Amino acid sequence: AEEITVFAAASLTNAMADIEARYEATTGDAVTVSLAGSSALARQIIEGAPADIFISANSEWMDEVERVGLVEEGTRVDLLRNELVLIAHGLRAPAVEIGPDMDLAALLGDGKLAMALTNAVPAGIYGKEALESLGQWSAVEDKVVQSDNVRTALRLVAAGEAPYGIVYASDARAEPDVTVVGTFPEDSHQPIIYPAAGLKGEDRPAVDRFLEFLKGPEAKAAFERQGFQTLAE
Amino acid sequence: MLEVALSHTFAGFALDAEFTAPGGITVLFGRSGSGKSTIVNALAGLLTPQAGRIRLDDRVLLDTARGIDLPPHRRRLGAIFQDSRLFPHLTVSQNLAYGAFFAPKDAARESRDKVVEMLGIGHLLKRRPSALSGGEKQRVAIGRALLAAPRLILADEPLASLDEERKAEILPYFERLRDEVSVPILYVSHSASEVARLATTIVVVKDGRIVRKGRAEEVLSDPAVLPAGVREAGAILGARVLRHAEDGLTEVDAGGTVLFIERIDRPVGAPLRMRIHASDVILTREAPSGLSSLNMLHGTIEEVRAGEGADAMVALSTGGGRLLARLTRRSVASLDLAPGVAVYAIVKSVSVAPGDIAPGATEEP
Amino acid sequence: MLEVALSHTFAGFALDAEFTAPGGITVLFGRSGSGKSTIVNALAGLLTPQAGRIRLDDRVLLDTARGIDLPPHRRRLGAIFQDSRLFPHLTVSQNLAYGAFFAPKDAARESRDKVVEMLGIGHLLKRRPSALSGGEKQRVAIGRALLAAPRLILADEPLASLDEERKAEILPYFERLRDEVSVPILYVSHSASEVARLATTIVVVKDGRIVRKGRAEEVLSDPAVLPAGVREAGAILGARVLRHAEDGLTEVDAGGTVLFIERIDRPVGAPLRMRIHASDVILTREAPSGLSSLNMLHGTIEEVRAGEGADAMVALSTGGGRLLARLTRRSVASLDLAPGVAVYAIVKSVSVAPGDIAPGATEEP
Amino acid sequence: MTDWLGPEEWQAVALSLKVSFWATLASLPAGILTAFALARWRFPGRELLNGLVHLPLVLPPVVTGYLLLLTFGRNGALGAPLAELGIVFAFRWTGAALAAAIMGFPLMVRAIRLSIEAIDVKLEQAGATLGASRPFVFLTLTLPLMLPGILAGTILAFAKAMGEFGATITFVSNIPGETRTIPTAIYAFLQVPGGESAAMKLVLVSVAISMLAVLLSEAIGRRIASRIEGV
Amino acid sequence: MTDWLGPEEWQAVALSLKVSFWATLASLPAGILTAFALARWRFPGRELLNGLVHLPLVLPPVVTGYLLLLTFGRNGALGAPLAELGIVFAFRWTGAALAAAIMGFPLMVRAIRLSIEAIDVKLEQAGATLGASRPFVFLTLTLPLMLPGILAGTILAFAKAMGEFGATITFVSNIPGETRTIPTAIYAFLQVPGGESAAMKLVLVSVAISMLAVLLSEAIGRRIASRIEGV
Ligand SMILES: Nc1ncnc2c1ncn2[C@@H]1O[C@H](COP(=O)(O)OP(=O)(O)OP(=O)(O)O)[C@@H](O)[C@H]1O
Ligand SMILES: Nc1ncnc2c1ncn2[C@@H]1O[C@H](COP(=O)(O)OP(=O)(O)OP(=O)(O)O)[C@@H](O)[C@H]1O
Ligand code: MOO
Ligand SMILES: [Mg+2]
Ligand SMILES: [Mg+2]
Repeated sequence: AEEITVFAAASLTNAMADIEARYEATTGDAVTVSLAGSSALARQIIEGAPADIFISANSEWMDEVERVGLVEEGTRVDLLRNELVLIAHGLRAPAVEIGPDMDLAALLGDGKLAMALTNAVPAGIYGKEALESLGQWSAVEDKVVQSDNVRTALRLVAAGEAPYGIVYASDARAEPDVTVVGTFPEDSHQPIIYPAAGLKGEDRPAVDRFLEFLKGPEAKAAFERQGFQTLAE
Repeated sequence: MLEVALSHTFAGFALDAEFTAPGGITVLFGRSGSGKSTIVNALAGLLTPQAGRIRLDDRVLLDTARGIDLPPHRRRLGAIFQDSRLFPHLTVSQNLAYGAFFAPKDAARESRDKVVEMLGIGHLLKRRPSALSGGEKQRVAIGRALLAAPRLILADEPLASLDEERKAEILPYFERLRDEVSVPILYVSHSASEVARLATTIVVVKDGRIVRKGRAEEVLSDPAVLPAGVREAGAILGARVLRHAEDGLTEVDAGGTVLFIERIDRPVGAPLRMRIHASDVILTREAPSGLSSLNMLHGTIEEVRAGEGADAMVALSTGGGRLLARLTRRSVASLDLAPGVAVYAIVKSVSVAPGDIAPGATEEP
Repeated sequence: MLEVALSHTFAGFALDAEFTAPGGITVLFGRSGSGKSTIVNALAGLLTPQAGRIRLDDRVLLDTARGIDLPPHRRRLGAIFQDSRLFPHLTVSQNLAYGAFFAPKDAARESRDKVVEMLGIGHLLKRRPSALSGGEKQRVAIGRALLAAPRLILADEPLASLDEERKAEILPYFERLRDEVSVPILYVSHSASEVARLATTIVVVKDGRIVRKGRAEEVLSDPAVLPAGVREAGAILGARVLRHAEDGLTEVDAGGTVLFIERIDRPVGAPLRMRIHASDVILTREAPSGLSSLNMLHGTIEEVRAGEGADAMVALSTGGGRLLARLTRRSVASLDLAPGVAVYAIVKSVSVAPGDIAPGATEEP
Repeated sequence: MTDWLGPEEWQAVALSLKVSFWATLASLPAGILTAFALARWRFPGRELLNGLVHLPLVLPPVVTGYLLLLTFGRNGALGAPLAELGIVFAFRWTGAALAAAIMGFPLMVRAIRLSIEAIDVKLEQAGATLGASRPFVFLTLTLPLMLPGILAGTILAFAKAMGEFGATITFVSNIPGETRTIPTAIYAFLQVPGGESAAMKLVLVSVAISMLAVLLSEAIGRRIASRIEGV
Repeated sequence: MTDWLGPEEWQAVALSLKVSFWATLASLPAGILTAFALARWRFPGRELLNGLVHLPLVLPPVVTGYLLLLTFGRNGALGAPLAELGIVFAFRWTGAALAAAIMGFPLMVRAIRLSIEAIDVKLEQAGATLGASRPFVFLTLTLPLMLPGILAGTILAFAKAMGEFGATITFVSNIPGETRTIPTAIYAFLQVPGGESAAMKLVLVSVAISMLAVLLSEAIGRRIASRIEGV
C-alpha cells in the first residue's frame, strides 16, 4: 500500500470523494486529495507541491504544467467533458431555444446574467465564447455579472439575485432552486475538457494504478453521477 | 447654604459625614486619607455614595432616598482637583475657555484677563499642559474652575503645589471670592495656615467622620482638634499707613497705636488689614521696657477661653480692633487674666508677614 | 558631594544652573515654574540638558562635553516625583519591592518594615494605587525611593500633598537620613518651613538661574532671598524632659534653664531637640516680669548680622545652645545690641510646635 | 504612465479608491459608536455584539459575502425593503463598499476601543464638573483623546478595503466600472496562465496607494501625539 | 455529537485550532517587537517597515498566498535554504500557520502599538530611576501596561487565523489533515451542489469557537483593566 496525493479542481469535490473511497477500498493505497482552483493548484505544482496527480478543470493550466516539464510523459489524458447550460431561477422556468435567434437581452429584461469571470475562469471564458459565437454578447455584455467561480454564479441565480446564469451542467444538476432552460451547442465554444496527468517524481506504481482507476468503470460511474461526461477509454 | 450628609464604604474605609457649609469658605480639614477627596467627589457628582443627601440652597443635588442624583454637569460646582486634570489636547487658553463656554450666559463671572493676571499664567496661554510645571498646572486648573461661573467652588488642596509667594498671591483671591463674590467655597486643605487664613467655617474630618465643625474662631481655639494649626489662629487689625521709615520699616496707625511692620509697598494713608497670629502675641500687665519688640497695643480683655490642653485663648479689644492671644493656662493663672483686665499686647513686627497684609479696609472697625 | 552644572532651554524658558550639594540635605528652593523640576529631571537622567556636567562623589553621571550620559538606572538616584508615579498595575507592596529588587545586594538600606511603619502605609500594602488618596500615594512613592538604596535621594516636593501631622512624622525621617544614613538628599521645596527645618544647604532658583546658594543659616538670614521664609529661621536647643505638669505643660531643662512646652509624650529624662524660630524670640536686656510668656533664657550675644532689609539676625549662646533671634534693625539699635552683650531671650512656650521636637540628643552641646 | 495600465485597470483603481474611501468613511460613525458602547456601556447583549463584530474576521470571506447576499441582496431580508426606499446594494459599487466596510469593521472597532479604554476617565469627569453635558464631554474630550485609535482604525479599515476580495466578489460579483475593484482585477489576471505580470502592476499600484495612506496617517498621528503629549 | 460532523470535518476543526493557536502564539513576540519598534524607535526604514506590516491587509489574500508560495515554497527564495535546515512550510500545517500569522500580523501590531502609545512614559522613567535597566523596565512595566493591546491583538489575530482562507489555500493548498482548515473545508463544500448545509455546520463550529475566545479575552481584559484601574 502506498500513499499518493491528488490535486484536483474544486468542482470535482463530490466525485473525488466517491472515487477516493472506492479506490482505497480496492487497492489499500491511501489517497490524499487537495481541492482548490485549477490555477492555484497548477502554480503550487510548478512551485514544487508534493502532488502525484493533477486533474485540472481546463487544458490551459495543464498545458502550463506540462510546459514546465512536470507532467510525466504519456500520462496525460482528457478525462472528462462538461456542458455549458443556461439556467434560470425557480423551478418552472420555460425552456429557451439556444441559438443565434434567441433574444437573451430581452429575456433578461433589467435582470442580470450570472457567469464566472469571463476573462479568467474557464466557465466564464467558454460562456463568453459561446455568447459571442451566437451573436448575443454585445447585447448582454452590460448585464453580465461575473463571479470568481461557477458555484458563486449558480448561487446568484439560486438566490434569485440574477434571473439567468451560465454554468456547467454538472453544477446545475443538483441545485434545487434553478432550472436548466437550455444547453449551449457543443460547437458554440471550445470543448470543455478536464485533463488528468501523472506528475514527475519517483516511479511509483500507485500513481499509475490511480490513473488507471480514474479511467475505469467505477470512476466513470462516479463522474457521471455528478453530471460529467467521461472521455477516457 | 450647602447641606451634606453622606455615607459610603470602600473596602477598609467608611465615610459617614454630615455637615453644612453656611457660605463663605468652609474648610474641610483632615489628615491624609481621612476622606476629604471622597467627600469632594461625592459633592461633584463623580461618586454616588451608598446613601446621602446634598442640597445647595434650594436645589437638591442628591437624595439617594428619593432617587435624585443630578449629573455632574447640572450641579455646576467648579471643581479644582488635587491632580490638576487639565485637558492634555487643549492649550492653556482653551482649557480656560472650556468652563467659561458652558457657564450660563447670565452668570456673574470673573473676567478672564483678571483671572489670568492674578494667577500669573499670561505667558503660558499658548502652551499645552505637558509643558507646564506642577504649580503652573494647578494655577491653570484654578483659573478654569473660576471661569466656569460655578454656584459653589470645590477646591481640593488647590494650593498644595504652589510656593508660598504664589500662595500669598492667590489666597487673597479666595478671600475676595468669599467676601465679595459670595460664591460659597468648599476648600479641602491640610495646611493649618490656609485654614486659619481662609476658613469661615471649619469641618474637621478624621477617619471618614466629622469630628468637629463650627465657626472658624471656635474651632481654631481648640488645640485638641488642630494640633498643628493652633499657632496660626489670629485676628485681623485695621490700620493705615503712616510713613515709610528709611530703616526698612513701615509705620502704621492701628486705631491710635503706632505699629511697625516690614516695609510694604502701599502709599501713605492707604488702609490695611493685618493678620496677627494669636501665638505671636505676648501679654503683660505693665508696660514693658527694654524689649526688642517694637509693637505694643493697649487693650482690655474681653474673653478668656481655656482650651482642652495647656492653652488658653484670650481675646482683647484694642484701638485697632479685636486681637487674639494664645497663652498657656499657667500664664493666664499667674498673670490673673480675666475679662475687664487691662493689658499690653506685645507683637513682634516681623511676625506680620507680607502675605497677611491685605489692602483694603477692615470690616471690623 | 554632588556637583551640578546645567544649561537647557525650552521655548520661553532657559535654565542655567550651577551648584554643589556638599552632603546632608540640599534644598532647591524657588517659585513655581522657576526650574526646580527641570533640574531634578536632568539629575535623574530623564532629560539630557543641552550642556552640562553632573558629578556625584567620584562618579561622572553626565558630561555633555565628553559625551558621557549615564542612563537613569545606572545613576541610582532615588527619585520622588511631584506626581507620585506609582506603578498602577502593582500593589503598594509590589511598588515598594520594585526599587528594592534592583538595589545592589550589599547596599546599606532601610528595613522595609521600618519604612512602612514610618510612612503609615501598613494597611495599604495590598491595594493598588488607584485606591489610594493623594497623600497616601505620595507616601508610598517616598517609601519606594527609600527602599531602592539610592546613592542620592532626589525629592521633588515630596510632602506637598501631606497634612501637617504626617509631614511632622516624615520630616524627622529625612532629618535622620541626613544625620545618620548620610545619603545626600536633594530636596525640592517651596515650603519655607520645610526649608528651614531640613536644609543643610540652600540653593535658591529663580527663573532658571541660581540666585543664592550657601549654608542654610546664611541663606536663611537673608530676607531678600526668602521673603516668605524668614520667619522660619531658627536654632536647635538641646534639652531634657524634667516633668509633666498637670496643667498640660511639660517642663524641660535646656542647659540649666527650665523651659515650658506643650505636653509631649516622652519619658522624664529623655533628651529632646527643640527648634526655636528666630522670629519667636524677643530679646530684652533686663529680666522682665509680668509677662505672659513663660520661657526665658539668659545668654550672651555672639553675633549681630544685619540683613538687607529692616531685619537683623542676632545669635546668642545660652545654656541650652546657640539661639537665633530675628529683630528689626531699629530694635538692635535701640537696645544697643552687640557681640558680648548679655540679654534675656523670651520664647513663648506654645511656639515650640510638636513637629519641632525631635527625640534624640542634639549635636550642638 | 497611463499606458502602463490599460483603461480597464485604471477604472479598477479609481473604483477601489472610491469604494475604500466610502467604506471607511461610512463605517466610522458606526465604528466609533460600537467601540464606545463596548468600551463603556454594560448592556444586555453586549457580549453578543462583541462577538458579532468579530464575525467578519472569523468567517471565510466567501461566507460573509454569501450572508451579505442573503441579507442585502434584491430578495434579501433587508435588501428587499431597502430597495423599496431606493437603497440598493446588490451589484452596485455601494455593495462593494458595504462588503469592504463590514470586513474592516472588526479592525476599526478594536483600534478605537483600545483608545477609548486608555482615556483617563478623570478628565471626562473634570469636563462634566465644568458644566459639559455627556454629549459635549464626548465631543470635546473623549473624541479628541481617542483620535489615535480613530486614526489607526481608519487606516486599517482603508487598507482592508483596498485588499478585500472574497466577500466583495461573492456579494456583488465583478462588474467592470461598478464592482470591479483592484483585487478582483488581480484575481482575474491570476486565473489565467501568464497573467502574473499584469497582476503585479495592479499590486504595485495598490501597494503604492496604501503606502501613501499609511504615511499620511503616520504624519497625522505624530501631530495628534505631539498635541496630546506636548510640544 | 461527533456524528453531527464527519471525521474529516472534525479533523479540519482540530487543525484550524492548532493552526490558529500557533499562528497567534508564534507571531506574538514578533508582533510585540514590531509594535514597540514602530511606537518608540526612530530608525531608517521605519516607514517602510510600517508599510510592510500593512501589506497583508492591502493585498488580496490570493496575492499574499502567491507571494508566500514564491518565497517559502520548496523552490522559494527562503523556502529552499530553510528546507536545508529542516524547516519546511510548503504544504505543511506550519505553512498554514505562517499564512494565518502573516494575515493577522497587521491587526496584532496595530493593537499592541496603540497600547504602547497610551503608556505614560513617566512611569517607565520612574522605573529607570529605581535602578531598572531598559530590558527590566520593559518586562516589569511596559509589558504589563500594554497587556490590553496584547490581548486585543491576540484575539484579533486568532479570529483572523480562524477565518483565513485565500492566502492559505493559495500557499499550502487544501490537504486533508495537513492544511485543510475550517475555511478551506467550507470552501470545498461550497464548490459542490448541496454542500451548503455541511458548510454551515462548520461555520457554526467556527463561530462558536471564536465566540468562546472573544468571551475569554473579554474576561481576561476585565481583569487586566481592574488591575490597572483599581479594585
Ligand atoms: N516641555 C516643556 N516645554 C516648554 N516649557 C517647559 C517644558 N517643561 C517645563 N517648561 C517650563 O520650564 C519652566 C520650569 O519648569 P519646572 O517644572 O522645572 O518648574 P518648577 O520649578 O518645578 O515649578 P513647580 O514648583 O511649579 O513644580 C516652567 O516655566 C515651565 O513652564
Ligand atoms: N477606590 C478606592 N477603594 C478603596 N479605598 C479607597 C478608594 N479611594 C479612596 N480610598 C480610601 O479612602 C480613604 C479616603 O480617601 P480620600 O482620597 O478621600 O482621602 P483624603 O482625605 O482626600 O486624603 P489626602 O489628603 O491624602 O488626599 C483613604 O483611606 C483611601 O485609601
Ligand atoms: O473547478 Mo475550478 O478551477 O474552481 O473552475
Ligand atoms: Mg485627597
Ligand atoms: Mg516642579
